[in-house]
Amino acid sequence: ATTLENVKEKGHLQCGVTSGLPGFSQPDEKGNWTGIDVDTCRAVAAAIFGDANAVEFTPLTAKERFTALQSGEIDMLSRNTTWTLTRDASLGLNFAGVNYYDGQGFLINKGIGVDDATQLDGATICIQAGTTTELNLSDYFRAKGMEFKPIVFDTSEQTVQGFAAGRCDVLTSDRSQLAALRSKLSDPSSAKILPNTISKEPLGPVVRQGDDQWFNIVKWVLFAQINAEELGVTSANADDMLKSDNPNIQRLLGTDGDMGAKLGLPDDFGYQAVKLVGNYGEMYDRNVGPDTPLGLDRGINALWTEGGIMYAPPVR
Amino acid sequence: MQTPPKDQPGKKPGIIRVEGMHKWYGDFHVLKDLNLTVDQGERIVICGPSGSGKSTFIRCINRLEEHQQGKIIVDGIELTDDVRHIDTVRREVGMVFQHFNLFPHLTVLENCCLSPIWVRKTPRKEAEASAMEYLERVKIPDQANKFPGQLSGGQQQRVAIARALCMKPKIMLFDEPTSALDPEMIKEVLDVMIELAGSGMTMLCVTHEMGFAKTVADRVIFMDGGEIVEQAPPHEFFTNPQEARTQKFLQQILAH
Amino acid sequence: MQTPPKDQPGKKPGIIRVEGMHKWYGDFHVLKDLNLTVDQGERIVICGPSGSGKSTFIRCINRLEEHQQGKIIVDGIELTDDVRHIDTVRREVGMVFQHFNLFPHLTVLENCCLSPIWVRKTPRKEAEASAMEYLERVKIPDQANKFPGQLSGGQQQRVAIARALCMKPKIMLFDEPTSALDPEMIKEVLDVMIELAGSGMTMLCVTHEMGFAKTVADRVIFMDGGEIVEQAPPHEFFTNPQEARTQKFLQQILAH
Amino acid sequence: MMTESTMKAPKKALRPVKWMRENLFSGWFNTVLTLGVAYLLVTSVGPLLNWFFLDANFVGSDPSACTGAGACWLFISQRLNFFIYGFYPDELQWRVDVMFLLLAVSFVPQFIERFPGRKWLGLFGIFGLPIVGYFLIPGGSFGLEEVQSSKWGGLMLTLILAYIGIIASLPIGILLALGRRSDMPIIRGICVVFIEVWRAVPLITVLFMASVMLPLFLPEGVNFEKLARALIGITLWQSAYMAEVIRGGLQAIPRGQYEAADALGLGYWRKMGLVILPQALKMVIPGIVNTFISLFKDTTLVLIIGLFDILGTVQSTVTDPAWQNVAIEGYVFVAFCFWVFCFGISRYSQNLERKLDTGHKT
Amino acid sequence: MKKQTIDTRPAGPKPWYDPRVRSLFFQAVAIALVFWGGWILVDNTLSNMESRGISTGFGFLGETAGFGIIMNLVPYDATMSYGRTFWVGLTNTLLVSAMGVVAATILGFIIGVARLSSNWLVAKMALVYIEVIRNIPLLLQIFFWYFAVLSNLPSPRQSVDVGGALFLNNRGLYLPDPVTQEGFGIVWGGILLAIAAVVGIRIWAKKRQLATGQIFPTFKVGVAILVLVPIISYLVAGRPLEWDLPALRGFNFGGGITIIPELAALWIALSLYTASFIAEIVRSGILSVSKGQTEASKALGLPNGLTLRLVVIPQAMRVIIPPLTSQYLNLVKNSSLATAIGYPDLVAVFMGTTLNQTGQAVEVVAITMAVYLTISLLISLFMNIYNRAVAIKER
Ligand SMILES: Nc1ncnc2c1ncn2[C@@H]1O[C@H](COP(=O)(O)OP(=O)(O)OP(=O)(O)O)[C@@H](O)[C@H]1O
Ligand SMILES: Nc1ncnc2c1ncn2[C@@H]1O[C@H](COP(=O)(O)OP(=O)(O)OP(=O)(O)O)[C@@H](O)[C@H]1O
Ligand SMILES: NC(=O)CC[C@H](N)C(=O)O
Ligand SMILES: [Mg+2]
Ligand SMILES: [Mg+2]
Repeated sequence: ATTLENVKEKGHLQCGVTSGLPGFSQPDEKGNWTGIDVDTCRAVAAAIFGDANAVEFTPLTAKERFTALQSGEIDMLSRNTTWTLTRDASLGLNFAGVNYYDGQGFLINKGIGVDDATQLDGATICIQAGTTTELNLSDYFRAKGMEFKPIVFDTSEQTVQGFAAGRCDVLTSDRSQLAALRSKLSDPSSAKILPNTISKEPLGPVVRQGDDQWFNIVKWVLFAQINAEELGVTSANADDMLKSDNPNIQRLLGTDGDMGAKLGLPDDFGYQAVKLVGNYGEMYDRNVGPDTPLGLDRGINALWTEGGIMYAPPVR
Repeated sequence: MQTPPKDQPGKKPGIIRVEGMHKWYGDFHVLKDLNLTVDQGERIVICGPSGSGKSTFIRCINRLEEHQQGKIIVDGIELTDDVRHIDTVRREVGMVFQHFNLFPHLTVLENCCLSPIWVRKTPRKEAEASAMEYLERVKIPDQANKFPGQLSGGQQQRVAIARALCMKPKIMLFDEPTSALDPEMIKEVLDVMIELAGSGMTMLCVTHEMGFAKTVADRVIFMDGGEIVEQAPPHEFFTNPQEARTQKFLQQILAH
Repeated sequence: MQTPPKDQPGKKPGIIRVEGMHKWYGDFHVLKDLNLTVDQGERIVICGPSGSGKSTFIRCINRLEEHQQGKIIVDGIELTDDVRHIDTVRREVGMVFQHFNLFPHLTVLENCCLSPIWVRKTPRKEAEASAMEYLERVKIPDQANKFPGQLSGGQQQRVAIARALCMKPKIMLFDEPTSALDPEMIKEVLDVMIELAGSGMTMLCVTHEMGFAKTVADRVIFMDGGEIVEQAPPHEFFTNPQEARTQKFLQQILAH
Repeated sequence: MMTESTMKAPKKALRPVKWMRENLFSGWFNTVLTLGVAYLLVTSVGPLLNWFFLDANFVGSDPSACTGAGACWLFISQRLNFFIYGFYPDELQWRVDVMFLLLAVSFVPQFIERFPGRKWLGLFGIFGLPIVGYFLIPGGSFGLEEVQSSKWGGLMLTLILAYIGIIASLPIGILLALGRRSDMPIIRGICVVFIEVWRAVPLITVLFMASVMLPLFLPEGVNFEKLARALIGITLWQSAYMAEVIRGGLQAIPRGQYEAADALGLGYWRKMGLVILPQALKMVIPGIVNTFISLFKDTTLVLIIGLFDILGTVQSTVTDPAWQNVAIEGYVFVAFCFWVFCFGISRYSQNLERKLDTGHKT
Repeated sequence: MKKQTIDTRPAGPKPWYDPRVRSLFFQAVAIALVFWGGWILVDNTLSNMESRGISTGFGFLGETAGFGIIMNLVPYDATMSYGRTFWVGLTNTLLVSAMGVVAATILGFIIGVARLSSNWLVAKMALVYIEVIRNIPLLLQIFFWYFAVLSNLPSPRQSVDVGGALFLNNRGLYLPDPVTQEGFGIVWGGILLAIAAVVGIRIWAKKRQLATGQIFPTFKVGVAILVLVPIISYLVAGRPLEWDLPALRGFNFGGGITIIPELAALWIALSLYTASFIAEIVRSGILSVSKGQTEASKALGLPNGLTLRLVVIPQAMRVIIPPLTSQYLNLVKNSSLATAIGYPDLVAVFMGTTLNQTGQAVEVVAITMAVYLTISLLISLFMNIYNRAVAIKER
């Protein structure tokens, strides 16, 4: 059976997320998940079922995530996962797009008196197991002829704990996380983020290889959200927009054409995703934008029309 | 080597028939060409030196051991590999072991009721009533609710006898039932057995209690080296043994 | 606390002297005012009903149990808390237990050599030679290299005797050395003990083997309820006991 | 000769001095030991006491109330709800409370001698409780609102895992043990391999397989709850240990018992069920209970596969930046919870052992 | 009464009443079920892997790993292969297991004996230790030693400094590293000589004791030789040893030998936890030696020390060894909890990062399990050999 059939039969989408990373996927005290990665899953659920809550989250460590996806334990992985060639090609996975363009950075303890990554020779570095950051770090230090001691933890939670306990001088991860992780310190002012960015980290949802229909669904739900932002459709005005005579909007919201049917979805999948979850900009602002504790500017994640690189193929 | 013909009514001839029976343990030939016919109501005592195969023989009769050649027919049923036959035969044959082998986790009464309830499917009430009867017969009704561990050896062996009787078996096998007991307890148990013998039950008893043999046995069988060397009524057996081996054995035993 | 004057070469009077000795287990008064003097070479048999304190008494003599009141003087040394005295006394006193208490992880020979080598500091060669002598004396030299678990009960008890003898003790204590044995093995062990008795060793023996008592004992001591009720030479003891309790006990035993 | 009544044991004076001389200061070695240990105790007990109680903060409503140099127990009481129920919805927590209550009602009386109907409560605890729990906790039937297993957590999850694991591992262990003692070489072989393989691998590898790899081995579409899979992993793993414990008991039953049962005409299953197993199980109660206790402790490993048991919930909250350095308090709290249960169970087993002893040890 | 004629009875039972046939049948069914189940699993796995485009095979072991590992006993850097990460993980597992086994054994024996001490206070303390430690989950104890204790250690700049050679901080314990200089061969020679001498003395002393019964203080003399000879040869050779002292370089200590906190926490937790079980084993082992044995030994005049050494301990060991073995096995398996605190053991490195980077879960997990199975089987094998060697001989 195809993944879509399985999901429909189960009645919910099984989505792999982190075990707790503010802004991306984080449960609150009642176990309700929020975050941009979580919203990406919800949008897919909304598109399939017309219900943004028809989704269950499986918290995974970085180490476990690909195995869980490969085995079929989860239907899609939306866990700030970097798109790389190896992952795409030899792990039997397909990346369905990018929901956040990121890069790797360093969070340091101010006490060590360093203000550039090139001064980190000999540093002890806390890092999460099974990530691209682990690999980039090695590359970077080798290229610069420096040494480092990696302290490898299972979860980002633990890396902060190790950093806070003084086990390491530096914590390295995707830049987007550093701010969030810093906010978990009891004295955030004791740490600072170095200006260096040592890698490209395009993060996005992942599905299993071999089911193109499912691949397309996840991909186009995300594109639909990005297109919605570009077209000015938001969750607030989605109902009004149903009456829009812009053909792009009509196709997006399913009032014209059978775009959904081509994917195996209801034709209003775009409407449901935007109505129930929001367009990409809403998703961003709600979870990681300047008004959130993370306070991240759109930067390169702005639409291409606004000087960023967020660019989705047209719904046509 | 044939039983004297019996003609009284009620006595079924040949309730146990062993014909040309052999048994090996691996390469060791324990029982050699045994032939024996026991009539209903007969009381047989088996004796012989240690290792002569007495226990093995008696255990073959309710198939705790398997024989490899010859026939054993108990109450008309031949003992073969057929599980139904084995079960049927075991129901008719009670066994009393040298070391009692009571179930220590059950009370005396429960020990006695186990087989009636689970094998014979007697209602519990009935089974208990009948068990109490047998416990009275072995003179320990007052111990019914104790655990075996709380009884003396003699009492335990009497419970073992009652337990076997509760199955209402046609045949009772005793394997040295008194040899694990202190002298004073031996008497207790022998008394019960003598009484039982009086009631006309078919009994096969391995024992060296020659007094018992003289009192109750219809026949004494002497085994050595896995063979039946001699069988005779007790009077004859003790006063006028035919075989040299028997004579030697009797000398030892009686001198003791 | 002085050795009694020696006036007879060889025969030391009062090699064991027990004076007004009492012992309690918690509040339970096990031994009551015992008085006994044993001369060198004397052979004493202690008997009495179960629980009368025979074992406890004999164990006090090599201080496996502590007494709380009175004196015990062995070979001129009073048994007190002083460890040196205890060690010295134990070197002179051999003990044979009811349950043999052989060391299962050592061969028969090693069992016998343990004390000579480690306590008496005898060279191993010598110790082994002497152990073999004693093993011959108890008639099991051929078992020397077996482990205790591989021997029969009678053989084990004979090893236990040999082991005690290897210390070349002045005094031997036996605590019901035959009661854990089968009848045929009892004879083996008694034979060895009788032979030993003949060699003039001081012996204290708790036993109910009245035959043994009659044959070898110089004195029979009867204990009951923690007291020495009667002591007399065996002839007198068996034919003409003074106390009512002794008479009753003898009746029981002999009727058996 | 003295009469019995006049002689009393010489005063084994119960005076403390005497007791101390015998138990604490007998010989120079013991004296040194005593003094050393006493010194350690005195120097450590004071600060510990201070930290635990005297300088500790118990009341207040937010982290700022934790001022003292001692423990911040406030943290525990503030988060207690989370530690006990995990993400279970507030308004439905009564369902869990009912289960806690039933659990207590069926097992606490087991510690009280002569409590009427004790046995029945115990039986209910073993057979009835799981059934009640099966309907009550997840809901979804009888008009109860459904609560996904992903919302279960805390102490409640720990108890569910341990409880089901314990109840399931015993019968599986028994079957494996019987299989390993079977006359049939192939059955025996299968059981041996099964037992040895499970016993040889670390539990976390088993949990890893159960939690993320299992669907890979199963036909497409066959799938069940992550919680259930963790449970199956733990149960099978422990049942291998259980099997070995029970085998020990089976081996200790003398052959005569088997023969007597045969002679009474009981078949294989009755022989085992009525005669052999009751004795064997009784004999290995300590081993069984130890296996239970280790299973109970091992449930914490589900944390590694992302389930929030009590340790998981605490672990995830001790890093809360609002509370400074509450790691020790958190861990001490969890340690205390586990200790109470484990110690309780082991005490109970010792009790049981003493009571079940029908005096057949000869 | 049943009426039966024996002669017409068939010689053999119908097949389905013959226990032999039945047993064969059950076994055939069982094995068929197992094979069927196994085949289904394998088939599913293969087809699932195929349909999902997961690569298979062990070729990945040769590929470049590209990630760093903090602690390696075999040479390793990020340019080496995944195969090498396996060895790094395995050696780290073996290291912490070996350290744990040694420490837990020593501690366990001490506490087990303390539990039987005549000293009331000592016995009670041992009891408290056992009852507390073994009733608390190991994972919790590991967290405690790691997170709770680590956060209370000073930073490298404020290290606890013992004589400028030994430093303790939240990066670990730093010890001086001996670096041998030219001429150290002489010291090696001295050490070998000392060992040879001690062995020689032992043999000689034993012979002499056998021959004359005199007992030579082998232990004391041996220790003296082992200490003195190497020291003298060291001095004679002109002190050919230099210590590489740890020193603060940049923001970390460099030089010396480091025991990282992950290792320390894991080691401490494993040792303390296992020791509480070993203590109980030791206690019951000693208690299992019957009172009759001690009495017999005393009756032979052996003093307490010798009784313990010659009679009690040899017998107790037989009881102790089998459960002790399973504790060792448990310790090795429990060392896999390393992954919770980032100690790079086999599970953390190989079944963690390597698995994740290569995505070949089935192969990696299979290898990992095979390793643990092998360790288990090897230990059991040795224990069985030992057991057979010391088993009490019986009839
Ligand atoms: N399971 C067995 N395997 C091999 N040989 C056995 C087995 N059981 C018994 N034997 C041997 O078979 C012979 C007969 O044993 P059996 O127990 O029948 O003798 P017995 O006449 O009852 O002797 P006893 O008077 O000592 O009980 C003995 O030599 C014994 O060693
Ligand atoms: N350790 C002990 N604590 C308390 N009471 C004991 C202890 N050992 C023995 N007794 C009691 O002391 C009494 C004398 O015991 P002892 O073993 O000396 O008797 P005995 O004459 O050797 O009897 P038996 O013939 O049965 O061996 C008995 O009543 C026994 O119950
Ligand atoms: N730290 C993380 O959880 C993810 C890191 C990185 N983006 C990766 O995919 O490997
Ligand atoms: Mg026999
Ligand atoms: Mg006695």
